[in-house]
Amino acid sequence: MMTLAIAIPLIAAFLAAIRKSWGYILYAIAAILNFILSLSLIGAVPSIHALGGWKPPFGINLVLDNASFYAILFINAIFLIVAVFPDIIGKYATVMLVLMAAVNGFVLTGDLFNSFVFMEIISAAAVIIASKRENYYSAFKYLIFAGIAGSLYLIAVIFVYTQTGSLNMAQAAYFSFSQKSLVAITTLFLIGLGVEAKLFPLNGWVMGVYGGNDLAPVILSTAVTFSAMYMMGRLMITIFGGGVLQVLYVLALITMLAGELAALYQKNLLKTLAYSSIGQAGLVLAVLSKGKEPFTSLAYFQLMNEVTAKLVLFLVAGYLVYKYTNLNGIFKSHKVLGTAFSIASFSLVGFPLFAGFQSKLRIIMEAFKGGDYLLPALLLLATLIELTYLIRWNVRLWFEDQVEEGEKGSWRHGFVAIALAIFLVVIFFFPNIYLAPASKMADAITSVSGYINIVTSGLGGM
Amino acid sequence: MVYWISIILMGIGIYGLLTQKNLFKQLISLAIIDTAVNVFIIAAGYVEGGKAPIYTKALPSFLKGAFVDPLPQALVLTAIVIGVGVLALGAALLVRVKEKHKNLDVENMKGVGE
Amino acid sequence: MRRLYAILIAAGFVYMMLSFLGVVPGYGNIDLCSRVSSSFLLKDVSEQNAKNWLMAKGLETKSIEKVYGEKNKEDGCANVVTSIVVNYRSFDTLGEVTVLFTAALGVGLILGGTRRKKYGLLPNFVFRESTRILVPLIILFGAYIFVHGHLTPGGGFPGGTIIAAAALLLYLADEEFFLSKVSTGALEGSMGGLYVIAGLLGLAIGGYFLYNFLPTGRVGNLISSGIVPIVYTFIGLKVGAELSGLITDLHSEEG
Amino acid sequence: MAITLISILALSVAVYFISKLSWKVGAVINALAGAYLMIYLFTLKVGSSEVLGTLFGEKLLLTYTNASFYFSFVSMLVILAVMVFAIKWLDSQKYPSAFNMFLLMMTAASLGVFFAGDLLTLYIFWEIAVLSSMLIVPMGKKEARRAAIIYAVMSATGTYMYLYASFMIYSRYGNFNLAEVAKDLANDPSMPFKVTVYLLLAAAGIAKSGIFPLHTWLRIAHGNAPDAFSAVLSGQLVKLGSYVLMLVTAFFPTLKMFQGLELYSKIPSPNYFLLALGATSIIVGTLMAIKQDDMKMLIAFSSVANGGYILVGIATMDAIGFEGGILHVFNHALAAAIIFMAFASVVYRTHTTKISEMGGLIHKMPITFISYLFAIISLAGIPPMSGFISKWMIYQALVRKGMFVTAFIAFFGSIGSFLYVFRPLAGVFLGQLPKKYKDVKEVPAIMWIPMVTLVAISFIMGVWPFPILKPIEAMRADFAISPSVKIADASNWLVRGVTGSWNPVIVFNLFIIGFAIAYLLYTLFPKPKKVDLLAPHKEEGAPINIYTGGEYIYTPDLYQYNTKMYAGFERMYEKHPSWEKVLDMLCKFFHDLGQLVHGWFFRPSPSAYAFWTVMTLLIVFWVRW
Repeated sequence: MMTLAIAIPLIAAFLAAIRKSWGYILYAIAAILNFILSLSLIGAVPSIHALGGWKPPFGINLVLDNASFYAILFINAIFLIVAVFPDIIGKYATVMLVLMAAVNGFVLTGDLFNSFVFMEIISAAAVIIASKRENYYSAFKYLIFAGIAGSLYLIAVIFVYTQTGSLNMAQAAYFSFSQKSLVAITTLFLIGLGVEAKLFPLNGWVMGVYGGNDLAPVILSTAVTFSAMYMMGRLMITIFGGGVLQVLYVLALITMLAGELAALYQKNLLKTLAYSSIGQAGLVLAVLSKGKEPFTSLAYFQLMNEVTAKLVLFLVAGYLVYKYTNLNGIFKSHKVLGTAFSIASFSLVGFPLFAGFQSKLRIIMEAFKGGDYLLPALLLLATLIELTYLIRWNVRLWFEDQVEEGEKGSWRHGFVAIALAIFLVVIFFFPNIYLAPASKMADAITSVSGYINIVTSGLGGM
Repeated sequence: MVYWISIILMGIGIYGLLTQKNLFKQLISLAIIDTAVNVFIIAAGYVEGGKAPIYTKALPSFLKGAFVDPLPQALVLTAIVIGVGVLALGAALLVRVKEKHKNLDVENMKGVGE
Repeated sequence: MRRLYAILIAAGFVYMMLSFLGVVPGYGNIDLCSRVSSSFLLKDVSEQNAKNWLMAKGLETKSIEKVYGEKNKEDGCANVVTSIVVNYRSFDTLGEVTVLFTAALGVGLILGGTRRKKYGLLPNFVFRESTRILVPLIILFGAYIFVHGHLTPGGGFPGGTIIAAAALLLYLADEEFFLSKVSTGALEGSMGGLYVIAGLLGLAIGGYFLYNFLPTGRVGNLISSGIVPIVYTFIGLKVGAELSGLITDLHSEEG
Repeated sequence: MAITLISILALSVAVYFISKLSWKVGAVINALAGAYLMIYLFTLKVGSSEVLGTLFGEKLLLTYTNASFYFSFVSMLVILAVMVFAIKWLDSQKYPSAFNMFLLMMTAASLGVFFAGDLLTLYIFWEIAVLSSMLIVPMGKKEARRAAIIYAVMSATGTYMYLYASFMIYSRYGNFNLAEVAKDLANDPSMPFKVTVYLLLAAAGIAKSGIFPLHTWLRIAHGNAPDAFSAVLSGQLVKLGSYVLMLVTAFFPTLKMFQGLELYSKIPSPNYFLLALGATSIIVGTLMAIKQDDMKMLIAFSSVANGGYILVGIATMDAIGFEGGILHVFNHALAAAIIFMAFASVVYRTHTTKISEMGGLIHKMPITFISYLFAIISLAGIPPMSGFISKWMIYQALVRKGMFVTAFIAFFGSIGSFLYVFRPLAGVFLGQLPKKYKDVKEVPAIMWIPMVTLVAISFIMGVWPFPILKPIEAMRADFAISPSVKIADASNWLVRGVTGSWNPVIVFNLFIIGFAIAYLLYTLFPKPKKVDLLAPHKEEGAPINIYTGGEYIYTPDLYQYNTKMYAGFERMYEKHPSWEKVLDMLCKFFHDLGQLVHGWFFRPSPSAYAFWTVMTLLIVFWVRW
């Protein structure tokens, strides 16, 4: 069943290539089907699907455990939400379908080379999406970055193959690498994944790509980031535990501060938010790099909160930036969008009553429990900077004297943005909506033997 | 030896990326790195004295050392196609970059502020 | 100065990779029995105890068996690379096809021309006329390559590329020639769709996506190895259409 | 308590939609809710506690103490007055619905801060209060947009330090509960930990109540916020900071915690540090207030100075000093609220806040004038208003402790306050009435009634301060600060100090007698004649044959006596070092850092990307191989 999550969007993409005008409708159908499918997969957890009937480690297998299940559920939900906006998707529906298939495949796959292939599809699709609105140079820079990263990722995969004799993740997880080969492999993987995961200093592309059009940030900063973070946890914790986690920690902390500082400097709304998402990615990676249980679940919790908030922010920002040239006081004409934007940004900062509070404070608390005094201090400093620029934008968009005449807003944007914003408030009161999946994900990510067991016991299953 | 060649090729590609100011040359450097990785993969599957892994009348059965590792070759096939895709995409982007920014030289491009 | 630094950095990279090489077995000096490919070569994947493999217990050593000319040897491909590409790791190939598809799509979206770009260079008579003779031959050769993918070196990708070369030749030989994007798009879309449908048929019949549900025949025969030649035909046509479309996009302009 | 707070928070959102229909109804609902909360405070039993909910496995506790009652009462007094005031005043505002919503939200949140029984609850309500008040500020003048950002950042600086300290405490004691933490801190052997936690916690209070290093937001935020909201900011919100400062210095047994760190007069050095900050604030606030031409900024700086008084009083940890500091909370809250409301009334009619542009409004707005007059008497600490008593108590403590420098600063601040409160009095209400304001009327009753009520309360508490001293005494007993000493002696009409006692009733009688005599003399002597500023000219701005020093006068406005009123005094510290500039430099530093990061890592060409990728790879390799 789980292959359908990849097959449905893929076949839809091929069909869309036959008739361009079917694109959006096919995308909408595929998004709905995929979401329903991923919901229905809950009965199949945990299981594997050996493609072509060739058992792992010989063939490629898809692994559906708690981690990948919740990841694809979340990702497909985002694709479904984006399906509400035909005007954003436009002629990029086919690419979006490919991206959907690739992200699902990237999350589900239990094979290293296969994950490389899907990563390349993701970056190719992302480059195309990034080139929307004539943003060619940024897209090209992203392509170069993704190309280097892909090469390094591939070398790492080959290193694993020469060591273990197969490309299977479970076998790599079982295999006891020598310290040196572990370092070599994880270093290469770190750089390879670091580009998608926006690790410092591999995140130079983010500003240009997220800041260049309205589609790229909406989907790349949410679904693709989520899959990259999932893979980061999967590879760095489950498969190659240890390795270069400390290095990741340090780099992630720098990422956090660098992203927020650059956002403070930035004068363009979309680019500010792009930098902000770098900062947030740094936070998630820093927590993830602890590699232990409460941290891992909090990292994913924070990631979910951040992604939800960012989706709202980028939707609103992308909508407004390309509608008006001067944004001063524009929320006076778009009150609903403005409210959603404010709620999402407050959630990002971590004000009480909003979802971000739950995750950020838990992270601080757990860090203190673990005796780490540095992470909370830097986190609070980053939050302070984040608060500065987000409040600055909020004040500017709400209270500055309006320069341009406001037009009638789009109800789709208003509805989706405000619904997600309310959802962020709901999460503050019922954090388990996100926290329970996140901790299940984290359990699956941190349990190496559990992962191997799923693959071995699932041999011959669907 | 082949390992060395591939790694030196990677170094050349990186040197190209670092020094070239022309975007197309950078894309070519990326392609060089891709190729180098492919060479590396093939090298990782080489067996001393092995033949191409195709059963023929002359080689009807699996003998130790008779064939090279077929898996890396399959992987390379995939990697090459991916490289082609990336290259085509990059070239297409560059056509548009040239139209929009008038030049492919990083230092002479117009309208690339911020 | 910049070049010196670049050399230093590149040298650092080379040094690092050389250090990493220490963990890789020496060139040409590998034991295939410790790798999964030995099973691909022996075509005994379904007989292997996968659990033992996963637990790194190694291969169950088997006596040397004749493969060529035998019946019902798993997938029945004489070309083991093809058997990996289209059978054992067919899913990768689906992804690979998708990459190419995405790239073609992207080039179409980015360049998106609707009219043939004219260079103002008239190709000479010999070239134009010989192209007419060559193109069918090239296409035939391409078809041969992907139909025989499971027996000889080659397969869908080289075959498709050769077909696209024919299209390129036509573009070079004729200023007016312009492939309709609708036709290439329809071809690649339908071929890709057929590939996925073949996979889904496998799911329906055998319970596994991309399952090889046809009889595999005798190793070395043209009609053998189940869906492999069929899939390779799909791939060949798809790649041919895609690359032709790509060439079309590169030779087109808006207007 | 929990249900009330949450339902008020929910009501605040409802108020927004009601206000959308009619903001007047919303404002009335606000005022009713405020009145309800005021009554509700008296129905609560001191010592009762309630669980609000659980967060991260910790109970969120609400505890009602004497301190909660006192601070909530003062807050509600101010807020209720402003809410009533706003019913009419809001028609001059652009965002009445949002104002109503955020004001009510802030009210509930501030009460939550005062009720909080643990550090986390306090933080949550604190953030809500900051957020909601921060969103009202930019509704004011143009400069207010920037003010809101500065306010948010400064406040967050303190708050995050507080949060860090809270979690330090939690990771050490496994507890957020204030009472438990106080006990644990008293027995903790690690001095560096205690000092760190103490200072970090105090940072929130310092930022909020505008104590020296983090005081700059007060000027810009109070000065530019919507006029009536400045009353809440200065009268109530700043007191949240005082509450936290009181918690960390008095509720946490600092004397016991910092045993062995006594610096001077038995005051431990961390407390002394805060005291020094408070003293600095008095100087800075006073001197800067004297300079201001904008009346709201002037009072904003006076809030800095008065925050300093409160901190100095509390940080002495002396019975009378503590009570003085806490009583000053009440006095300053009322005085500041009245003053800002009076200003709001003036602005409501004249649409300007520049002192030099006004004058003579006493004839047009007598009730506002009277309110302002009484408020500044209280603020400057002149008997018989209540402001005198608290300042007197603080002086008593300082003198008894022998802290002459601080005492001198306090006296200096007091004298300075005469100067600065007189400036708006003279400039706005006295003197010549500019022609453009000749049609100005007194504000409507709904606006002056709250002012006058507050004046009456302040006045009565000045004459008979014992009702308000009672909860303060109870607080002092709770915190066990020299419990044997009794200060408020209602049966003898005495407030007992160290060097003597204060009998407010007698003083009041003496004042009444003096005032009666003065009034008698005033009526007996011939009335002064009203003349124009530049006597013979006929029309404003068109002087005929007026010259002085051999030159004709073309700009009579500059000869208005309230233009550069204290120029002579100001000249003495003209070239003072500016803390705001230091903070600006800090901002610039971060900004430049951002630019650096942007320019180095995010902007460049693909070559640079390759460079960073390889460099990272090499660094990781170098570190780990």
